[in-house]
Amino acid sequence: MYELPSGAEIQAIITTLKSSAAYYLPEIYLSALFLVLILVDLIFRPKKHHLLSITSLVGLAGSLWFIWQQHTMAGQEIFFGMYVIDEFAIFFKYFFVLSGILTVFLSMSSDELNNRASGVGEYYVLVVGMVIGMVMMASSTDLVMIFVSMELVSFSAYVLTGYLKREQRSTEASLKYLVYGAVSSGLMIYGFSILYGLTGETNISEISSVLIARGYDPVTFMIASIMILTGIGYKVGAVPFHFWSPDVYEGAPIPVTALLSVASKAAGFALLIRFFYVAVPHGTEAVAFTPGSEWLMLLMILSVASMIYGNVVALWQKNVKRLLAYSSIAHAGYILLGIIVMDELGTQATLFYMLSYLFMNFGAFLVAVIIANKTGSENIEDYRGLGRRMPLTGAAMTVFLISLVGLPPTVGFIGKLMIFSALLAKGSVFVWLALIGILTSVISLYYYMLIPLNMYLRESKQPLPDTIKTGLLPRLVTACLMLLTLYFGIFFTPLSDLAHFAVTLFGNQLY
Amino acid sequence: MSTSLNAWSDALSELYLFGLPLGLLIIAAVPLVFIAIYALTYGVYGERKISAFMQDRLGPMEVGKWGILQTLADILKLLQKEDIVNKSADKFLFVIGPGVLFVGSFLAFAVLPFGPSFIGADLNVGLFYAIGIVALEVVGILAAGWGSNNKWALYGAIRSVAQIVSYEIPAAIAILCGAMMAGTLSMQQFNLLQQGEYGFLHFFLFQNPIAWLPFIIYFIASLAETNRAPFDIPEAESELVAGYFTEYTGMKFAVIFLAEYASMFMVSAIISIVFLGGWNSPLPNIGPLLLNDWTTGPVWGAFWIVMKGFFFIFIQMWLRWTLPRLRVDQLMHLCWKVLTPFAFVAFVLIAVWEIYVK
Amino acid sequence: MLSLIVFLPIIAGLIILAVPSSQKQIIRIVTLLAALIQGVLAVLIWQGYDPSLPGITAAADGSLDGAFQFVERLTWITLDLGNFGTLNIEYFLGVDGLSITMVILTALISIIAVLSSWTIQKQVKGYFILFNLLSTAMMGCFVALDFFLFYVFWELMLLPMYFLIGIWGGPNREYAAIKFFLYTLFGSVFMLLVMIGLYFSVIDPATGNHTFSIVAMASQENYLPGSIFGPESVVWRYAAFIVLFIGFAIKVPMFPFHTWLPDAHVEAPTPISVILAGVLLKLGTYGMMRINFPLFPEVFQASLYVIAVFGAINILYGAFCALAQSDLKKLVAYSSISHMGYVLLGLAANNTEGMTGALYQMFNHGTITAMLFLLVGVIYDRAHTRQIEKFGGLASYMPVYAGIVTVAWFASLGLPGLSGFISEVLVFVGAFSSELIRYVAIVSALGILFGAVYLLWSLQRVFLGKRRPDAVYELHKDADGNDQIHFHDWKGKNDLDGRELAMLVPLTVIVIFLGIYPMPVLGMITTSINKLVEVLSPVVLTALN
Amino acid sequence: MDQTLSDFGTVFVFLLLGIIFVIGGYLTARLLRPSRPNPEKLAIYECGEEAVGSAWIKFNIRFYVVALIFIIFDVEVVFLFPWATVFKQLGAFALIEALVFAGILIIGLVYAWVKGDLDWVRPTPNIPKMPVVDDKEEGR
Amino acid sequence: MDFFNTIGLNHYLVISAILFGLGLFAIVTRKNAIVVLMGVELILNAANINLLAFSKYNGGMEGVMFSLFVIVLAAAEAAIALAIVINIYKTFNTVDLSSIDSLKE
Repeated sequence: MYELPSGAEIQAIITTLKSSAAYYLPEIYLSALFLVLILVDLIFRPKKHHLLSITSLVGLAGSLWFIWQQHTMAGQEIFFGMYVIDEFAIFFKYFFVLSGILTVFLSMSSDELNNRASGVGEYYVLVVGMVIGMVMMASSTDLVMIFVSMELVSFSAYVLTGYLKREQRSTEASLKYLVYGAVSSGLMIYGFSILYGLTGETNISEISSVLIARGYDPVTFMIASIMILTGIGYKVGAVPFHFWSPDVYEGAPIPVTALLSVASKAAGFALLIRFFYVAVPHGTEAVAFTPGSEWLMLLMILSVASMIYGNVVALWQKNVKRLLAYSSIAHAGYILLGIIVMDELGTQATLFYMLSYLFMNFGAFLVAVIIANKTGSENIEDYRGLGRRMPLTGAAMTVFLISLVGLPPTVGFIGKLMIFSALLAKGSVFVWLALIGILTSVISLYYYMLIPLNMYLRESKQPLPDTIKTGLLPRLVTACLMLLTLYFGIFFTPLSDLAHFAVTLFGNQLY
Repeated sequence: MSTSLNAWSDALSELYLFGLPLGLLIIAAVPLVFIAIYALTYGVYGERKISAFMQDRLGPMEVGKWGILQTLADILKLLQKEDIVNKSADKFLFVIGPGVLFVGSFLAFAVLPFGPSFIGADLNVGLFYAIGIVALEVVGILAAGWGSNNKWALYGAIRSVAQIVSYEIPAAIAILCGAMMAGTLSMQQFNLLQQGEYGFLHFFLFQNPIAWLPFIIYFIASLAETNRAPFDIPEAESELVAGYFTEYTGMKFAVIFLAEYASMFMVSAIISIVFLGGWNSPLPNIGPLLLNDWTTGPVWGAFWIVMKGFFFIFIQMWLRWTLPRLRVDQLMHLCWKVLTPFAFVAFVLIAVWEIYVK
Repeated sequence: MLSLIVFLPIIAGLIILAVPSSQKQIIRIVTLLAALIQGVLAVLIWQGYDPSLPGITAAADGSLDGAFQFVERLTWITLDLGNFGTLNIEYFLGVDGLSITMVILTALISIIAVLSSWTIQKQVKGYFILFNLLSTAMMGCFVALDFFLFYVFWELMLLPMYFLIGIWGGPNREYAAIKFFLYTLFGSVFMLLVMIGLYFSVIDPATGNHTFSIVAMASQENYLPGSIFGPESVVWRYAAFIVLFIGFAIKVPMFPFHTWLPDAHVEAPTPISVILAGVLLKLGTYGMMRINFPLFPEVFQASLYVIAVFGAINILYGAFCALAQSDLKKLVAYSSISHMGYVLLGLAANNTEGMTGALYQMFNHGTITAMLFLLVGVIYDRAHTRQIEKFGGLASYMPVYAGIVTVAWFASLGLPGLSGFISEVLVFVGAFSSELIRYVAIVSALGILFGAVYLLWSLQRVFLGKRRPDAVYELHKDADGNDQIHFHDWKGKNDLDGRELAMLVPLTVIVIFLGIYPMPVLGMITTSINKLVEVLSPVVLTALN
Repeated sequence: MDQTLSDFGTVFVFLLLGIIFVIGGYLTARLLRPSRPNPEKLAIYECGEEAVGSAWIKFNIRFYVVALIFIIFDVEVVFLFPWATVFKQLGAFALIEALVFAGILIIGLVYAWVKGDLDWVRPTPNIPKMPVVDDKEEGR
Repeated sequence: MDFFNTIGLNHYLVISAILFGLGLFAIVTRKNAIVVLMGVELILNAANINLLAFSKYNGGMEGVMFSLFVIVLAAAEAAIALAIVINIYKTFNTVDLSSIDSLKE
């Protein structure tokens, strides 16, 4: 049935593989780090987490160097077009490694993890594993690679979510994450199989050209699209694929929640952008019945539903993590707005928004970690009176939340500004989307402000000491994140240029 | 290549009667008949006799000369024995368990080359298929144990499954080593590669000094995979009555037994094919004595492979009465901490050998 | 100069950050110093201001030299937007007639508010940091000429205000704070969309790039045809105007968006009420004059009548509500709504008199209302209540206080000789001279009547007559046989003490002086107002054609 | 098309034959055998004792662990099979790749080993203690 | 004979669709976590059948390769799922999805 390739062909394949490996160094390095961490855990059996966390910190930081090297290689397709290196991917590689580093910081500060009886052996390994998966997601241009990398992320995330296995809620969260994740990835893979059937290709750019050249049955394509969107939508946590996120965010250890809500979401968006822009044939304008407009319609529905649902339901939340979960659903909606615009500016805005989300959300979760360490609670009620007692933490939290609302002078404001700019730059077509975005962000103010409200305006029922001391490291990281949030809110050129620079897929400018 | 060799069976396979692939059915029936006969004679009777000799007793002597008709009597007994399905059993699983067990091991025979020109289906992934399909037994065992709704049966089934799946790892890696040496997964191809005028010297076992390692690993693992002593804790009669088939009587019991013997032969055949040349004659041509040529041919092929299989079955029986039964922890220790690492070692060594030395 | 005046408070805030929170006095003094320097700078700016330059738009040749003064223009942010060219956000400050008065007012009110904050005891450090932040934001709003910068300052005001009301406010502070926050944010987020839309519609003639510069936006020839707010896209221009108007009207606050104001005022501590009434409300009308109207003049022309009606409603509604209040502070708050209605009415007149009156009214209202709130604060400090019926006959026992109260009250109701009179007169002159809104003006004039009623009535109930039976203070005979007042829990001087006098006397002087000789203010603003009227009017001709 | 079956068609015939054989065996036995059930006969056989409780006993967690490890290893080995057939043509580079792959697998094994997931509970001889009066001991 | 010889693409697709439907049905209707996960496996296998069928009829090896990866990842997923479900059973004493709801909706 299938012929084995001839000797010359095999040699060609091997040559390709060899040359590709040189372009694959960050991933190889990270995988090596993954193994090294396992070995460190096995050999030293550290009682404390320091050895592991510092190893992973140094390791992750080291990977930045490898990613830096890739700037010179941008525009390469490797492994027979299954994998690409372009500025877009490199941007996300930085992003994921950075979020990995921040997660490690968060984990180092988190008592719920460090007080775990059986140690944190696999924890950092899995974090690194998740980073690898996400890094690969950003570069994948082949359905197989997309699937594999996505599952790598998911698997690590399932385990990380349930990492506090003595705690009921953590276990439950991991089950829910698993069940929803398994179902959506199953649907996605079925969608992939249909797409493969339509085109006979697994490379997404090939798929696009075959679809354009050969034409396709819109209904079949729509079904496949919805299924694929289920998988990606699950990753980004957009309505209606969001069911897992509140429970998982609440149950998971806080650093994991942060990682899930920022990095894993961003990975989903990276994939969505690449897939949507490359694989799906579309016109440049959002006109009905042009190819690809069905995707646009789907995305619009997703985005609007996410913004409204996330922001409205968040109003009733009592648990900080849960509140942030709904807020992250809402933010998925905002980010989708940028993708819907489908042009350079939109993508740039999307990337910028994700960067800003990285700072502010990690910051907010870090504060949640610090407070959970001190009070043992994640309930907003228990934040009462903390603002005065933990001045830095309280101020930082306020800044992060203001940024999440999207008020100046924070980076979150610039993110929203760019998203809306991208929408309005298209003329009046998308004004209604911008309006919904604006209105929902006003709603969001109310629930975000609940936290400062409790921290500053209300006094706790239990007597608290006058000042609450926090560790040096968490304070340092919080302060850094706060200053970055503010600094990039005022001087956002570097971030924005970075995002702009990254709007190149396959070495070509989009559009 | 294989098609020309398969001419005989090809001709048969193209025989259609009334639109049914009758020729194929005949081909398929041959292994079935073989299993039945071998199980009755060598399997049941032979095992009894061999164990009797080893223990210095006579074994069955009553029915027929030297008890030679004993198995026939057993069959008759089983056929007319009351079929008891206990009242709390899961009827469906209980009934289907033995069937799955048997079909699983029988399906493996589809790729077993009985000779240069007789093979059911010469799949290009035959070896892989064989070890894969044999794993279907696990399902049967579990169904049987679960369906019985009996503590001993369930426990036996669980133990059995754990054991089979555990030993599947070293077994699979050992087979992988064989596949690396051959560079193919086709069973027939394996045989052809080990063909040659110097007989046994062409066998992989003797072609490669490291091949002994996977050979031994696979042999040990195959013992465990067929729940043979000393790895027969799943049916340790002193603890678990009879393991997963405690509740079975009559024909179902017979089917289970048939399946067990079938898989015994299957693993023995696989080890002979992978390491010992399958249907190739082990005899070398020595000068004018063309022993190899003389003992090569379709019938000879069948003879050799059956003999090699029987030889390993003999060893299995021999071991049964020689070695004490392992405890569960020892069993797992052996599998995961001895066999698997060594299997990896073998894998690495063979890989290096095949590329750099040979 | 302008940068310094804007960022001085922030610098003070940073210094305070380094001061340990136990050193309350140092913290206060640092803030006061910053405010005083701000005042000095404001005076310097005032001195250096050339009232002959109009501002509002760039000069005819497109340069800024003939228009704005004290201009500071730096490239703040340059973004590469690919196909959309580069995004230029400028750090662009400058003053013209519209803003110069407001800058002075802000500096003045800041000093007063710092003094008034002296009594704050709770979390002093946090308070003054937020106060300084607020101060910067207010000042920034008035001098920013880049829409983006304006917006940043505009939003920056919300958060400190939220906390200042929320932490240091009265019993119902949470509700008031979040209500304030939500209302004003609701107004301003739409401004964001309009701002972005404007960016894509306007070209800076000097560079040919899109720009956020308000100055460029104020010239209609800079709008790109075919863009979202281009000349021919009438619907979007109307929508933008309405959205902006609502955004600013919430701040004013204009009926029906006013409901946050009484709550906020009642709950806010005195200095914050002063700032709120004295400066923040002005931002709404300032925004209209600076941004809303000049950018969409033809829409403004079309909606004059509506604006006037809303102004009248504000005047009357505020007055009626004030009439019904028993809480002195709430009364002042509603009077504030009423007085901001005059500003709206003056704007709707769309002529030099009306506009001048409106701007002058903004300034006067700033000083007068600040006085009113301070005075309410004085009595609240002593009596811990603001219920009108809990007082009575205070004039006999606190003569100085009563005297200043009388000045403030009369200024508020527009008694000739006090500053309020002149601005109200100007507003009405303007309104009557406009054919369109003449009848609206006549109806609004009733507001003066009601204003007199509620102000005089409250004055009478609180200060005249004798102590009421259920009053919150006792009377003692002192050695001379005169009645001396005694408040529970009040250790300080019964009548005004030095600090309070320091706050109130300058304001009183200003109110009286500007009532007699308004030219220092009017002189500064007339050129700009004329220019504004000019910018707003020619379009109406084309629109009528 | 031609009349021959594909290779897997042959396998299918084997499958059919196997099923037919089993069903045939069952049917033959049914014809021959007696059927006289009684409650005793239908009870579960547990060494002659009355069966107590359900067969749903708690299994040692190790069984599941073994299953988990097996799945991973087995699936990984599956990947090596296609490679094994062609690795001689592919040469050293592919060898290194496969060794890395196997190395990761081995690290996995080591991991499970060190973490104690491969240790089956050893039967501890249950030596009855002398009834010494020791409250602490009894407290356990 | 036709049955054996004329199996075309559609046969595979129908089988796959049936499997997919069954899987989806199990996921939607069943409360038992294990059964739901088995439903997922059905879907994955349905996708595999699709991939292999398309691979055979479209030509090219991508589908085969893809299905290999799907199988592997399905196995890995099963392993993780089993571990999590065991943990759930230890914590909650049930694997019924509807009764595991300590986290409020």
